Formats: sequence, C-alpha cells, structure tokens
Amino acid sequence: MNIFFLSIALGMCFLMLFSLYRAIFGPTVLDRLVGVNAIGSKTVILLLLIGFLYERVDMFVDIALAYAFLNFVAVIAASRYFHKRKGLYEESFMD
Amino acid sequence: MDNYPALIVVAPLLAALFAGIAAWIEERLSYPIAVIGLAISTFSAIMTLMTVIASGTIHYRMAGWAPPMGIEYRIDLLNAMVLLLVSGIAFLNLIASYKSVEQETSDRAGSFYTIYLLFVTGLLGVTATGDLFNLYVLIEITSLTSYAMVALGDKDRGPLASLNYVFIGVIGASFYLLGVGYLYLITGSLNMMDVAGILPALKGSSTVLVAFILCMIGVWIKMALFPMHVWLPNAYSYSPVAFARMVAPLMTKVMVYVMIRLMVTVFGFEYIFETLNIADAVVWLATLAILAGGVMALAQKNLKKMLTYIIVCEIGYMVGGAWMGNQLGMTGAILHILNDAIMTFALFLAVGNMVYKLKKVDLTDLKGLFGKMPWTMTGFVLAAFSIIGVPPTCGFFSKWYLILGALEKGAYHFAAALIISSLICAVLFFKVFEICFFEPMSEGHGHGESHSQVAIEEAPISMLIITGFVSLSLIVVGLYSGTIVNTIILPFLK
Amino acid sequence: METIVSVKPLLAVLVTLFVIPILVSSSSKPNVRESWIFIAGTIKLLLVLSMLPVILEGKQIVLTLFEIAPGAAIAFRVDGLGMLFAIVAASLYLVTSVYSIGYMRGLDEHGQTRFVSFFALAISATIGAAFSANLMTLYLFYEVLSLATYPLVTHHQDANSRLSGRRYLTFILGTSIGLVLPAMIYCYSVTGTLEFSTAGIFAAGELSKPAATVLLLMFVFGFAKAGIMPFHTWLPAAMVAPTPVSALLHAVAVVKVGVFSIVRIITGIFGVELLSEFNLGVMVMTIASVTILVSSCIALSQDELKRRLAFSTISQLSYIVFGVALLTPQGLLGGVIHIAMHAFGKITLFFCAGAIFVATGKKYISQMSGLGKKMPFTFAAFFIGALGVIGLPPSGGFYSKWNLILGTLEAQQTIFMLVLLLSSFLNAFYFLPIIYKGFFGKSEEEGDGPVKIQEANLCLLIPLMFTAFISIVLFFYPTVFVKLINIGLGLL
Amino acid sequence: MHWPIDLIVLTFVIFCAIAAISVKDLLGTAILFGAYSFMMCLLWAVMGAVDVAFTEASVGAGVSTVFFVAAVFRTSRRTKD
Amino acid sequence: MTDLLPLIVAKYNYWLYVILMMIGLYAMIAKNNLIKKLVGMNIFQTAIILFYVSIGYKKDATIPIIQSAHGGGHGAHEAAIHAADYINPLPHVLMLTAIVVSVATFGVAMALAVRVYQRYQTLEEDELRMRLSEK
Amino acid sequence: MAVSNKGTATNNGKSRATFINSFFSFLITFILMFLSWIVLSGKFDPLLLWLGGISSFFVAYYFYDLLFPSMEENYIKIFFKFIIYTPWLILEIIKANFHLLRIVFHPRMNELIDPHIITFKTNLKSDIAIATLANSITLTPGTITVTADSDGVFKVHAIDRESAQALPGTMLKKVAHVFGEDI
Amino acid sequence: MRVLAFIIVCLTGALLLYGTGEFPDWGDPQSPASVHLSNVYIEKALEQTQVPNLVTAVLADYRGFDTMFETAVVFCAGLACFLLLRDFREKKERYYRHTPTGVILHVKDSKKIIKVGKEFAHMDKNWVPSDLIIKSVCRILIPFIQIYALYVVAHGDFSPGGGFQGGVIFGSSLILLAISYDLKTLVRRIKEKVLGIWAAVGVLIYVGIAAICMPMGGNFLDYSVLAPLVWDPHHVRALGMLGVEIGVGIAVTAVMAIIYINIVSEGRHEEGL
Amino acid sequence: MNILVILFLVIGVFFFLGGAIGIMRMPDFYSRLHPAGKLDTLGILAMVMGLAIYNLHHFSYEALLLSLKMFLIVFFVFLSSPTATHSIVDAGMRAGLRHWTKKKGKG
Repeated sequence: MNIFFLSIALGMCFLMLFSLYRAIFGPTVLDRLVGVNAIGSKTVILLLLIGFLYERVDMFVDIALAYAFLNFVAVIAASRYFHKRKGLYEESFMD
Repeated sequence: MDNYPALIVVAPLLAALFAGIAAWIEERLSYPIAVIGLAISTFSAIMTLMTVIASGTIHYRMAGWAPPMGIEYRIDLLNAMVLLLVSGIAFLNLIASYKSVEQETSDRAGSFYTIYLLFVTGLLGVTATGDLFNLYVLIEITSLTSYAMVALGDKDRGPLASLNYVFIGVIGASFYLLGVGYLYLITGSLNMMDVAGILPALKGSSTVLVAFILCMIGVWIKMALFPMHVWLPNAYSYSPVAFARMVAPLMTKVMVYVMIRLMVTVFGFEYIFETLNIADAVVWLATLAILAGGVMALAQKNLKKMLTYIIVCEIGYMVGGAWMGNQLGMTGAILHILNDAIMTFALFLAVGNMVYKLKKVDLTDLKGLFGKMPWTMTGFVLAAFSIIGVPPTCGFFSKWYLILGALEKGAYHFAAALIISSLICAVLFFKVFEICFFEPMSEGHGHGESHSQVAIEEAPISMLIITGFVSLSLIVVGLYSGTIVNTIILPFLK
Repeated sequence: METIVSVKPLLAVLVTLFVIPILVSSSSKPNVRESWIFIAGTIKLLLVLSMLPVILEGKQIVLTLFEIAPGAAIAFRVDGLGMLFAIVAASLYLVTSVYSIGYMRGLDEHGQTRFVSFFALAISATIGAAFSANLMTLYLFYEVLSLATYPLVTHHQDANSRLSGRRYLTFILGTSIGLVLPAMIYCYSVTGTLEFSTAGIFAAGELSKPAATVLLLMFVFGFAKAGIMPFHTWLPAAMVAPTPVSALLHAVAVVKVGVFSIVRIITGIFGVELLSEFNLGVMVMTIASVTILVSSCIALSQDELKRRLAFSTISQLSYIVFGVALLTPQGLLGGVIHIAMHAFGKITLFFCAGAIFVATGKKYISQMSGLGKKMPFTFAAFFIGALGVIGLPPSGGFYSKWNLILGTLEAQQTIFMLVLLLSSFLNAFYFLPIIYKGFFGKSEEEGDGPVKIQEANLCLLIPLMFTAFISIVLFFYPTVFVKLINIGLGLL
Repeated sequence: MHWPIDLIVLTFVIFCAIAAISVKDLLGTAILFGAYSFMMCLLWAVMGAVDVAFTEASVGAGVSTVFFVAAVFRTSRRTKD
Repeated sequence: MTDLLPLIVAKYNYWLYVILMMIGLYAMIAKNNLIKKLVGMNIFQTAIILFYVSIGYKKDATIPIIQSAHGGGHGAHEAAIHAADYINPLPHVLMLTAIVVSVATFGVAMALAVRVYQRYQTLEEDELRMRLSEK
Repeated sequence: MAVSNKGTATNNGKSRATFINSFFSFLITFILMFLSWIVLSGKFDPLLLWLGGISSFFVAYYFYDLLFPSMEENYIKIFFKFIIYTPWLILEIIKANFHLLRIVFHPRMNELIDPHIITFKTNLKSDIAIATLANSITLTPGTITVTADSDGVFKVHAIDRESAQALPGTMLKKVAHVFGEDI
Repeated sequence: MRVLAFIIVCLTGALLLYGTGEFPDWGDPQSPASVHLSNVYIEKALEQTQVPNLVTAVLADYRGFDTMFETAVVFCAGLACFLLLRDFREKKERYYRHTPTGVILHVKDSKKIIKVGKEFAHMDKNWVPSDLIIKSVCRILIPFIQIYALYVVAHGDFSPGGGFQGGVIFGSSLILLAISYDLKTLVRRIKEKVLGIWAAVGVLIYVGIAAICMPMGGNFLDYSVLAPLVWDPHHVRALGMLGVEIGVGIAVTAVMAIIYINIVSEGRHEEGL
Repeated sequence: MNILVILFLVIGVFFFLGGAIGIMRMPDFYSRLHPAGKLDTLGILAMVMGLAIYNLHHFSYEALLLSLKMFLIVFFVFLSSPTATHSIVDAGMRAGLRHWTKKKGKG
C-alpha cells in the first residue's frame, strides 16, 4: 500500500507542476494567485499522504489543517489588495 | 548565591519586560525599572568576576542539564571581564541618557528603554554563553534591537540606513549560522567545549575549514571589519544618541570577543595557526582596515560619522592583534576590547552632550565649544587622547601590547599601520579641537575678554558626571592595565 | 646603589596637578588663584629640595606606581640628573609664576585661568619626566607635556597661533608617535625592559650596529622637543605664545625635557660603552654641530627678538646633545650642566623680552634702539643672560662651555672644538648688537610716544633680575650641580 | 523511501525561488513567495521535520505572506527588476 | 548510471541548498529593489534551514515524536526507545528558532521598507541614491 | 457578555433579553468550541480537558458574537435543515464537476465554453443565507459568484450557457428553505 | 554591481560546495550529527521529561534557554514595528461615513469634529465596503481557527506544534478578522494597549516560570524544582513546558497582530487591507 | 476495503488532474478559476475520504477521531475554497481584468 501512496504522491507532485507553471508564468498577478491556490490544495493532500508514508498520519493532519487555514488567509489577503488598490499593473491613485 | 551568571542576563530581560508593560500603564515607571534591572546585572557581573578571579571558571547549567545536552554558561576570566564591561557601560549610559531620551523620543520613552534593555540582554548573553547556537539567537536579539534603534534616530535617513544594516546583518548572522551548521554536522555537538574536544581529531577535514571560514566571515561582517564595514558608519551615526553611545562601544567589541572566543576556545590556536595558513592574510586585512578606516575618517564632515570610521579603524587593531598568533598580540587585542569600549564610550558620551545642546554635530557646528561646554570638551579631549594613544590614558597601553605582538611576529606592516593610525587620529582630533578652540562662536563673537565670558551652556549634570567619571576611568584603567593583564588576561591565555 | 622608597617624587609631581581644580574653581578671584599657584610652586620646590640631601649622599629614591608590563612600569626614580633638572624646573617655575602674574595682568590677557592651569599641568609633567625611572614613564610625561603646552602655545586663539599650534603638534606629536614609540617598543621587545641603567639595557650582541644606528637616530630625532635640526621648526613657531610660556617652557621645561630624554637615552638606554663601541657619538655630534651652526646663522637674521632667542635656544640645546654625545666624562658633565646654565641664562633673556613687550609693546629688535636707557635693569639683566648663553664669564654658561671644550679635547675631536668656538662667536654676534643698540642706539620715537616708556612693573622686573643673579651665582658655585651630575652619571 | 518526493519538491522550490526574485511585480513576488513557502513546508514534512513544517506552514504561508502583501499595499508594486 | 543515482540522492539536498543560498545571496546583493532584497534574504535563510533539516534526516526513521502503543497521555513508555528509529530532533529545534528569528527580522524589515517608502516614495535603490545625493 | 447581574436588575427587560441572547450565543459557541476541541485533541486527559474548557471559554467569551450575532433565528432548525441540504449540494457538485471535467478534457475546449456574466436578484435577507447561496453557486461548477451584496443581487460568472441557465433555480429555493426565507 | 555580486555568489557557492565534499550522505543514520548528541535526546527525553514530542522536549527544556530568547526576539520585533511605524499624530483631513445612507463626508478642517457613534463612522481614503461573502464566511471560520490555535498550543507536548505555531495561527485569525471586516473592528475589539501588554506578559510568563526556579533552589529554567507547586509532581517538567508554551503563544499572537496592524496602516490604525 | 481506498484516491487524482489541465488550458483568468476552485475541492473531498477510510483500517477509538479530524479539513476546505475563489474573481473584476468571450477568442 505504501508504494501506492508513494505513486499517488508522485502523481500529485506531477500535477503540481501545472499549477506551478501558472504560478510562475501566469500573465497576471491573479493568475499566479490561482496557481498558488491550486498548489495549496494539492499540498494539503500531499501532507496527508506523507503522513501515511510515515505511518504517523495523526501528526500530519494538524499540519494539513493549519495549512488549509493559512493558505486561505494568504489568498484572501492577496485578493483584498485589489479591492483597495484598483488597477492590475499600474500604481493606484493613492497620494 | 550561585545564580549570578544567570542573573546577569536575566535581570535586564525581566526589567525589559516590566518596562514594556509599564510603558503602557505608567510610562514614568519604565526608567526606574530599567535602572534597577541594570544595577542588578552590574552587581551580579561584579560578583561573578570576583568569583571567577578567586576560584576559576564558573559552569552554570541552564535548566540543570549537563553541558552537551543543555545550554551551559561557561564564564571564565575573559567572559567575566567583558560582562562587567558591558553591563557597566550600559548602566552608566542609562543613567546618562535620561535627559537625552526625554529630548529625542519623548513620546515613546518606555518602549525605548525596553529595546535598550533587550539590546543589553543580547550583548550580555552573547558574552556569557557557552553554546554556539545560543550565541546566534542572542546575536539576533542585539541585531534586531539595533535595527529598530537605528531607524528611530534620524527620521530622514535612519530607516534606509537601518534597512541596509538589516541586509548585511542578516548575511553576517546567516554565515555564522551556516558555520555552526557545518560544525554541527561534523561533530554532532553545539557546546563550545564539547566541539573543541572533538575537533582536533578532524584537523584536515574540509568541512571544518569551511565551517571556520564561515564563522569568521559572519563575525567579521557583524563587527564591520574593513571590506564589510559599509553598514556601520550610517547605522551608528543615525541612531539616537542614547543608543549610539552604547552600541558604538559595545556591539563591535562584543563581536570581537566572539571572534576571540571562537579562536581560542572552539577551534584552538593550534588549528588556526598551524594547520591553516591564513593568519598573514588576515593581518594584512587588519592593516588595510586600520588605514582605510583612518583615511575615510579624515574625509568626514560630521563628528559622529568621523567617530564611526574610527571604530572601523579600531576593529582593525583588535582583529590584527588576535590574529598575531602570539600571546602578546592576543593580550593586546583583549586589552583593547576593554580600553576601546571605554574610550569610545567616553567619546560618544561627550558627543551626546554636544548633540543634546547643539542638535547636530557637523564639524562646523562645533565652533567655540571649549568656551561653551568646557567640561564636555575636557572629557572629549581625554577620550581623544586615549584613541590617539597618549600614555597615561588606556589607549596607549593596549597599543603597546599590539605593537609588541606585531614585532614578535615580524608583522612590521601592522605595527606601522598602528603608528600611522595614531597619527591620523591625532590629525583628526586636532582638526576638531582647532575648530572648537579657535573659531569664534557663530553668534556674538568678540576678542579678548569676551571669550572667557561666554555663557557656559553645559549639558545636564547627570550627563556631565558620567562623562567625567568615564573620562577619568580612562586614565585609571590605563594605569592599572598591568594589573588587568596580570590578573585577567594572562591567566586566561594560559 | 642604595635606594629609598618614598612618595616624595610622586607628591612633587602631583602638587601642581592637585592645585588645578582649585585654580579653576577660583577663576573669578585672580588674587586667590595666584596665591594658590605660588603656594603650590613653593611646596613643589621644597619637596624637590628636600630630596636633595639624600641624593647627594649617593642614594636614590624610587617609587613604583603601576606595573604595566614586566620591566615597563610607571615608576619614579630620583637620581642626580633628574634632581638637577627638577631643581632647575621647580625653582624657575616659582619665578615664572611671579613673572606671569605681572605679564598676564600687564597685558590683560583673556583666559588666565586656563593659562595657569595648563601651566601647572605642564610643570607637573616636567618634574615627572625628570624623575622617570624608565623610558615608559619618561615617554608618558613627555606626551603629557606636549599636549599640555598646546593650549599655552595657542593661547591667543587667532589664526596665527592656530597655524603655529598646528606646526607645534605636528612636529612634537608626530615625531614622538612616529619615531620614539616604535623605537621604544622595539627596545622593549628586544630586551624586555625599559629601565634606565648606566650600563645600558642591551646585553652584549643584542644589537647590531645598523640597528643601533637607526634606533639612536629615531630617538634623537624623535624627541623633537630637543630641536635637532630638521625637527626644530616648531620652536620658532611656538613663540607666538605669551612670553612666560616661551620663557619657562620653551627655554627650560619643554625643550629641556627633550634634551633630557636624549641624555637619558644615551646614558641610560644605550649606555656610553655601547655607543663608544659602535662609535655612534660622532654621528650624533655631527648632527648636533650642524644644528648649532645653522641655527646660529638663522638667529642672526631674525629681527623679532623672541624668534632670535628661539633659534638661539635651538643651537644651545644642541650643545647639550653635543656634550652628551662626546661620551667622555668632561663632555657629559659639560653637556648636562648646560641644562641648568642655559636655563637660567635663557629664561632671563625671555623675561627681558617679555618685559620689553609689556612695557613698550615692541617685539622687533630694530625697534629697540635706545631702550636700554629707559629700562636699564632689564637690559642689564639681558646682558647677563646673553653672557650666559654665549658662555662668557662671569656667568654659569662659561662653566659648561669650558667643560664642553675640555670634553672635545678629551675625545680628541678637534674639529668639533672649532665648531663650539665658532658658534660661541656667532652667539656673541647675535646678542651683543641688541645690547649695544639698547644702550647706545638712538631712540626712534623720542618724544612722540604718548606713553612714557619706563621699566615694567615689579612683578616682571624682580624675576628677571633674580634669574640673572642666579646665573652669575652659578658661575661661582656650580658644585652642587656638578656633584649631582657626577652621581647621576656614575662618574664618581 | 521519501527521496523521490524530496527530489521533485526540491526542484520545484528552486524554480519558485528563481521566479520569486525575477518577477517584475512585487505582488507577484509576494504570491510566489507564498508558493515557495508551501513547497518548503512540504519539503520539511517529507524530511520528517514535522514541527519545522508546521512552523513554516504557519509562518511562511500565513503571516509572512500577509505581511508581505501588507507592505506592498502600503508601498508600491513597482520594481525594475 | 546505476552509480549516479545513489550519489545524486546522497548529496542532492546539500547541492541544492547551496544553489538556493546562491540565489538568495545574489538577490540580496544584486537586486535593485529593497523588497526584492528582502525576498532574497528570506530565501537565503530558508536555504540554511534546508541545510540543517537535511542534516537531521535519517533513512528509515520516523518523525521525532515518540510513538506509544495507545498514544495515551503522559508517561506511557513501555518499549525501549531506539535512537535509530527517530529522526534527529536537535536540528529541528534549532531551525524552529531560526525560522522565528527570520520572521521577526522579516517583519521589522518590512516595517522599515514602509518607512523608507513613506519618506522617499520609492523602493528602488538607484532612485534612493539619487534622492539622497540631491540634498 | 460582560454584563453583570447588578446591571440587569436595574434595567428594563430589553437589556435582559440582550443579555440572555448573548448568553445563549456564548453557550452555543462554547459547546461548539468544546466539541471541536475534543475532535481535534482526541485525548481525554483531565488536564487537556480542562485546558480545552478554558480555551473554549476564552474563545466564546471574546468572539461569541462572530458565530451567532443574534438569537433571532432558530439556529437549531437551520442547522438540521442545512444538514439535509448538504448531501443534495454534494451531489449537485459532483454532477456538475463531471460536466466541468468534460469541458476540460474536451479537445476543442474553446468551442464548448462561452464565459459570460449574468446578474439576478433574490429576496434573501440574511447575510448568512446570501453567503451560503453564493458559495453554493461557486461550488457548483460552471458558475462563480462575482459579487453578492446585502440586497440579494448576485453577479455570477458562468463558463458556458448550460451552467448559466440553471441559475438561480432550485438552489435558491433550497437555500431559502434552509434559512426560512422567501424566495 | 551585478558582476561583482555574481563573483561573490560564485565564490561563496564554491566554498560551500567544497565543504560538502566530506559530508556524510543525506539520511545516513551514522553521521556524527545523528549519533553524538541526538541519541541521548531520543533515548532519554521521554524518560526525563515525560514529553513524547522530542522537539518540544528539546525546545522547551534542554534548550529552553534558546527558546526564551527566541520569544524575546519576537517581542522585540513587535516592539520594533510599533516604535518604527506607530504614528500618533492627528490627521488633518478626515473622512466620515454616514452609516444609514452610506454618504461619505470629507472634512478638511481639523477643528470640525463629527461625533462618531451609531450614525457616523470613521473611514479613510482606502475604505471600501467589506465583502459580504468573505465577511460571513470568516465570521464562521474565525472561532474555529482560534480553538484550533489554542489546541495547537496545548498539545505541543504530544503532536507537532506548540506555542509559536499556535500563536501564529491565533494571530492570523486576528489578521483574518481585520481583513474580512476592517482594521477598525480588530482595533476596537482588542485595544492596542492590550496587545502591547500581552506581548510583554507572554514573554514574562516564560521568563517568570524560568526565574522562579532560582529562588526555589534550582538553576535557571530547571522546572524540576517546581514540583512542590504543581498537583502532578511526576510530570512537572511537562507542565513547566506547557506553561512556557502558553507564554510563547500569548506573546506571538500579540506580536503578529501588532506587526500586521502597524504595517498595514502605516501605524495610523486606519483602514488596512 | 483497500479497493475502496484506491478507488477514492484515483478518483481524487483524476479530479486533480482535471483541475491541473484546466488551469493550463483555459483561455483566461476567469475560466481558469473554475477548474482550479472546484475540481480541486472535490478532489480533496475524494482523497480525504479515501485516506480516512484507510485510516480506519485498524479500527480504534483514536482512529475514528482522527478520521473525523480529516473531515474537519474537508469541512474547512468547503467553506474556504469557494470564498477564496469568489474573492479572487472579485479581485479580478475590480482590477479591471476583462473576461474572455467567445467572439473575442475567435476573432
């Protein structure tokens, strides 16, 4: 079963590459944000899988949970930036 | 009581926290709390020094765990001396700073004292600890507090200077941390004595070599040895006076202490001077540092900046002395830690008094200062003489040992650099003296009798007393330097 | 040699130091202030004199204060040479302090408190240098003296004194840090001690001849207060100082400390034997001779009285160096005793110059025609002082020059004897015209001066007459000094 | 056992680091920096450093990014390199 | 090829930490934007953490939390604990501290950057230098 | 919450009602918190339970008004209705996800999709209801809520016509039912 | 500059790579680092401290002194941000919003003060109405995040996490509150003063627990001497660690909030993100 | 039992794969959000379900609570993921990012 988990995990890593591509090459900042958000959800699962690989999943659930929380906070914060500072590329009106 | 070693460090920390709380509740309480904390710390330092002199090295186990497992405070003669130096100077400076803090950061004085105490805690911890990683954490405390303070001083340029300081400071600390990592990897331990016990078996290892180089580069960056000095002048000259007076004498000195500690205790002379052949190169670097520091100081137009470049120059002294690889040079370096701390402190005290009255200390602002602030200037002159190396003041005696060490090693270039830097310092300070002495004050100048009737506008008495005390101690320490060498430094080196 | 431990040397040094706070605190009451100076000076002289009998018995007084490093302590040792120098300095300090009261008040100078305080500091350092037991202590007081005199030299705080002060420090501090310090440290690193001893501190074979030559040159030039030729220019420059400073410090204390140091180096560090062995005396003598002759010639061309005196001083100082460098008993005696003889002579001359300046405001020799008639006492004293400097009887100067010439004969250095004679001739040539002018010249501004020119006030007059008197006395009774020198140099 | 994941994630981390410092928009840097922290957290977890991973998750992904965005919010997104 | 893979696996972490550190250091020195420099700083610090954590890793060992049969509370230590079964906890401890220090530094540095921007309205180093020399 | 007994005795019934309201929301929050503590902790050590109690109290004390700002609504009823609503939602989500998968894997994707924005108005009043609907819309693929303001106006980005046509439809009814509001 | 940087970087890299040459393999159980000291920790820690999480045991007990200063560093950072950015000055221009109608008033005269209460609310240029969906979801999430954070603090002994992580998560819950509502809400709920005091108190708990050991007759931080004070002397070290972790958690929470508030509002405590 | 776990996990990976491909292939930012936000959410649900079942392999009281805890993650993700998605879309709208339309895409 461990081999299976490992291969699933590797598959997730492979899938992460797509999100990473979007995060790195995304034409706009928001595309990057989408990419990072997607990476975040994959990471949660990966963490759990690693937990199973270590056979100590009880310890890894905490991390995954915290991870999910904080990813959310970060994404909200980054998107709130656009609520206050309008404009995708140029500087906003402030001062 | 056996807990003095811990108390030295913990007292300021506790005081810092109480002062931090007091800053929100009743700000006036912060100052007395800070004073009490540092007084306890100083007292403990004195007691520790006496114990160490009487009965040898103290091993204090934090949390009661035996050294390689737990963190140990290992206080030998060198530590004890530097501890007393740090806590004493911090204490004296705190007493002198009340008025200038009131003037500069009146609306957040409580927080200022908190940061101040945390900084002292960091320095004391760096000095006392016998654990390589603990050292790193404490270095970071000192750095973090200094970043804040530097930015707080000069409203215009402070933040930028501070940010540059952050970058370089982090690089320095990280290099040190990497070095510790390499050491840990190869020895599996973090305790200095333990590592020192394991290292001789690994003499030829490239990892140890890299670890050593990394540690040294890290410490050099933190102490602003010549090519890595760029952060220091701005950082120190833009910080608030009350803080500059402490950071300038102590920070770099403590880092030099760390370097000596690493060299003497952890890696050992044998490794550094027999296995490696980089001592000559480092001494050359120190020589360059001395000359460059002096020359750059000559170009400055602001008194504070000028003094900071002199610090760069003085660091060259200590590094060079420590890397001589003989007892005389090391004696000189250690003695110079003490002396340089006191004399820089005296200088900055005097400058602080000037800033208190004049607000800015470009050289042109100093006209007629001898008439205006005679006592301050007396202190300044004494300190300056000490930096130049005029005999009864302490600066001469450490220079004496340094040159002796250089001659013994045959590093004539270093000896020459020491002499030249003395001359440069003489030129520098007499340039200042001339301005203070000859040029009439900008307002209402006259000739003849009017000079002696200049209204004397001295700094507050608390500042003056400390200035006077420290200036006099320059001479006292100088005269007793033989005693210091015999009771503290030589036994330590043996 | 028997030694006695006593705090007297320390007290002698400190007494003027301790009085400084009192001086500062009584700055608003000049009379109180000056009486304190007087008291301190007297105590100091008495302390010095109280040690005299002990020294004359052939004992030494020692006191170690701080052990800096093995063999290099801050320590005092009173021997004959030091005693001689200390007596001269202490007694002249007393005289000068009286003189300076008159001078400073006469000119209504500013910053008198500062002036007297640093004066006291300077004299402390001078006595300290005289009593030093080793090179470290000597160097210490030498430096203190340099720095203490800076505010005195630049007392006027104007552009001129600023320049002079700069030159003064450049030469004094530059040479002492740049030359003496390395040389001293080298000595220490070779021998492990800096203690003066008549046999020298270098063990046999520790020093090669080239090294010794370089070291000696570093010392001789390094003690720039001695005014050896390329490093002499500070002295004329320092003449911008008020005259009491020029008188005491630049005729007695400061310059003599320089010379005294060189004497100590030659007799106490290298030792006469070593230098004779390496034949280095001749080299120093040559340097000294050049200084003597050149500065005498320059003195001839100076119109400002004090500058002329300054150049005279330079040449006279080199006499002392010259004498010591002869490395023969006679030469040593002559050289060292010239410290005293020249001191009394030259201080008289400076006093006179100051008195003239106070009384008439004249600084230049060319203005002084006919003044002698109005200021007869001053000019008489000037005459005696000049005799002393030239080396003619009945002044003490004769005694030293006589010994010097004997010394050259003893060392069989005939050429150098000619140098001495020639320079004495030159001395006569630049002093006697002044006196001639003063007494017999025609007064230029007869009658048109609004103020009638007369003798300066008593405070000025008494000291100069006193020193002139002593100068003559020394011609007849130099025995005490001679004995001190003989004891000091171990010649007995 | 874990080395394949370690290897791959480590490579991703390098990509992220390079991207984070070469993006010409500070907000983009902030976001990529967050991604970098995610990867790092994963890496620590792979290496069995659970506490470090936890800390990295909370600090790197959480507050660090938020501070970063806040700072960019108060300063400017503009960057020349 | 068969020899290469174990070698790569054995040193891969150490090599990549060096590369990461170089990236961070390069950003800190060469980048023009202050905040970019800060990112470089953080990458640099993370590289060090990577190094330490790599030191601590042990093959075939589990995470450094002692496993008890029923996970039950305090003091349940039945079986003997073998050191080889658990990953070295010490580097983790050190790195926790290092992370905390780095986030503290990061916060302060951000505050400083905000202050710099308030004062000069730019974060580009060359522009800052220009502003400074203007005065 | 920090209203003392003394204060309520003198005041009229309104403040007493407020107090009771806040007390109830405090209590519910506390229980909820404590339950989640137990789920998280998984240990029944007395010390940890005590700590859990203290923590729950702490959170409930300071933030009771976040979860349940007022006691006007019948939370328990809503809760059960919501439980019933959830499986339907999940089913819907799964159904719609396959739809999205089809789009994604379709070789000529660009022909299938036709992004556009639709706006519609609902009569939902409470924030929670609006938020639930918005999130439900977002979760069911093909549509993402762009904005939803307190007047119940929704702006939805739909990826193709098919997804858009389903709106607001059944989902609105269900949500309204859960929260007891008119459509 | 770039070339220079490149050279420096390459030199450093080369140096470090040179050092790696003699490294033991990655994951080698026999490397010096894994045998010398760590074995002692692994084998003795549970027995000596009763804490199964070795990292916590080492962190808060064996090397508790480090951690104390680590907390001090955090405190220091918060204080530094406060000192650097906090701006107490009165604003000249002020904006008000009439809550019922949503009309925005712009007051340029600094003397004119509108009473802020139910009708009017402060705002500033950055003000935008807070998003309803985010707001209501976060409202539900925040208490759960907080209880989770507290759980993490309390379970530092058994599972990963501890004071610092818990503190950070709690801090981010406060930050989330500030983001989803607005900064004013956070500042109103938790006063700046309270945050400042708590930051210090948190560290003080740590240092206090450590310092109390000294008058009790032990060394600094030696929890074992506290046994008479606690109800479960067998676990005194674990309890000591728990106390310490709580202190850390409090300090970190407060500091994270302080840093965020000050950075995002430039120290004016107005609108943030 | 294991078959169920494998099934769930494979389904989850399949959803994730869809998300990943979608992120790559979709023409504009708004449409990319659809797969990113939703397929991933469902993927998480499926995979956590699988893992939770696997966790209950050796049934015990603790394991049950642990599986519950895993579902806490799912609960959380179901709350936060749409909110995050919505927030990003809103940000895009406010930033003035125009969405891709068919005509434009073809033209």
